[in-house]
Amino acid sequence: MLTAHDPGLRLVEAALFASETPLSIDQIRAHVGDAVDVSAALAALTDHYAGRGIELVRRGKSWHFQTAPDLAHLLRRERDELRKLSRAAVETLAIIAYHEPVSRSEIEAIRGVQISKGTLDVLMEAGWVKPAGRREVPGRPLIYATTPNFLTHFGLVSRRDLPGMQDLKAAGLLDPIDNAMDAADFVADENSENIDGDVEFSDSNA
Amino acid sequence: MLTAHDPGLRLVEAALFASETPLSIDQIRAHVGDAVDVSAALAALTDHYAGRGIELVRRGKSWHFQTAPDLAHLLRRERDELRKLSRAAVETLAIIAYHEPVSRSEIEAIRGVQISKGTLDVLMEAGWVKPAGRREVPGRPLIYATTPNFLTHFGLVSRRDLPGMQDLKAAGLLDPIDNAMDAADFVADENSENIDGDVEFSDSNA
Amino acid sequence: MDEDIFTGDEAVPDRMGQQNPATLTIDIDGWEGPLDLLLTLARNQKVDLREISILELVQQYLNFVENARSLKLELAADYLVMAAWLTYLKSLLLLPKDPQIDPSPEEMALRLQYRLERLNAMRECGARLMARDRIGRDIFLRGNAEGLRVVKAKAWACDYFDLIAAYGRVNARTQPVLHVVRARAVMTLEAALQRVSKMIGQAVNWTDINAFLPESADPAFGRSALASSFLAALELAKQGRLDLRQDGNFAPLMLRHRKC
Repeated sequence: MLTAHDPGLRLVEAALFASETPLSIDQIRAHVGDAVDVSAALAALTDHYAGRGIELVRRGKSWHFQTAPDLAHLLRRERDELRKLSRAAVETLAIIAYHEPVSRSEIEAIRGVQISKGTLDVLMEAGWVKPAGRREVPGRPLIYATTPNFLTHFGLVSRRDLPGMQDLKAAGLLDPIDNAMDAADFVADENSENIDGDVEFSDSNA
Repeated sequence: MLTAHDPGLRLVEAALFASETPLSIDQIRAHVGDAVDVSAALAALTDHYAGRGIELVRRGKSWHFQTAPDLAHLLRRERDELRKLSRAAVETLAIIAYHEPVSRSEIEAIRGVQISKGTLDVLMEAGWVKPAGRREVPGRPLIYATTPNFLTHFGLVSRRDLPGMQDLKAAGLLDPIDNAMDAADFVADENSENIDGDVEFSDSNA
Repeated sequence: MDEDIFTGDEAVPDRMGQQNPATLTIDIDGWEGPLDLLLTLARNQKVDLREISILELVQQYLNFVENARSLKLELAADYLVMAAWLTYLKSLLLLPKDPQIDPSPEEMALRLQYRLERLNAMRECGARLMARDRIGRDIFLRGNAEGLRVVKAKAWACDYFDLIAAYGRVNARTQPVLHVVRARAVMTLEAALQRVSKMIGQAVNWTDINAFLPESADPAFGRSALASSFLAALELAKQGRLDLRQDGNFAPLMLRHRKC
């Protein structure tokens, strides 16, 4: 058995470490010279690294170092990248949630606007929407539904918890058009008040 | 002292092995988790690998595995010989490394010649030199310093390890570069002497 | 790389005739400025830079410049500036000491020597740096590092309110809109006729039409009352029950009971 500080073993170790590809015994020998017992060095190194963070493995006729497979998943570092859903995506998600299962063309009919392919992809990537079969109509379009993950994310026990139309109305979420009218009234009032004022002014003069 | 099969040590070992770049302690921690005593693991690994074909080294704030330097003559790859730097580039690199941070005109003062545009570019492209802010003097010239990669490439733990650093310091050869003095030796000398003369002249008149 | 400028009779092996420094066999392109030339000349003195004879060095430099000129070589301006300065230094060193001159010629010589030393030091440092065991040439990093994966988990931000607000928005946008005209407080013409005809009896003198309007905080109702009352006044004037008068555009509209 070769010791860790054996010159031949050190060379084999370094050569394998530095190589960009797995090396066969012949290739190693070309690097380290004929004087080195490459097989013995490989055996010693395999033993030495067994159970460490790195291991020496043989693949076919070639040898290479690799990180211990049981650690790979631990070394992965997750970094969350929070991205805001586009307006189209949020609306599409809402339509699916309220109307599921719906086909793409149904979503478009409700939205009144076409949706791009990417919009549904984003929702599926987020894990909130999944295809739920096909509608048995001509063309057999895919239909979409929400996932359990959707309920979890939005803190819902079931889809029945979604606020109904009455709730939305009460929350003022259904009447942006009325709001617009109020705004128009307000402007008109301003004008009329000015006129009134003029009248009053001339009144006091009289 | 951690044993070779300590889970934390294995993780640090694997992370350093798997990484394509040197890693700082913080970066290692991001991969192996907060539960691991990274410093202790690094110390144990440095010890463990000492004298083997691979060694663990610190360069600046970062750590990496590399082949043992004494094997260089056996592993040296002639075909991969690094592109040869010009004399001007080598000198400029040395001046930046030993004096950093320095401005371009300070480099020129030491070399006694203007540096061509390409010289600094080559050093920056190699990743050894980077702009490091501006000197708060009239004109606010850019100043340059070496990078962590410089330390890695030349095998330095820190700039204190630069060859001959202490001797040069003791000999006063690393004193702050007095641009004025250097300039005075050349063209500006004529002018400054004139100014001195003028001052003295008006002085004697007074 | 170094291109010999002097070709022909004089076979020039290197940039500087090492055997005889006085023979100036120089390739100008090889010099990195006058300081570099001075340093090479100084090193030819084969002594420690701290021991060099500045006077001798100055003379060698001036010889070089002279020689270059006689060969009609174009010298860069900084070489000539250096030559002028060295001539000046030389004269100061040779002349009797003038205490007025500051810095003293000795100090100037010292500074020149310092600069040569410093450049020499940097040159040597550069060489030592390049000779170190370098990554990729002498020392190797792992050849096939697997790489540490940083998984970017894309988390999509959307909260519950965003969701239901979006549904409200979709509905508001796409459902058939039912337009409801809001009931507004108005004074009908009948009401105005009644009110004005009831009140006109008391209007013996000219009275502003505003006096006939009911008091109201609602300006919309006020406008309606004004319009209706005006129409009522016209109607009553037509019936001969009141007189209308306005002294000018936008002047107050005055009403008076017509005595029959």
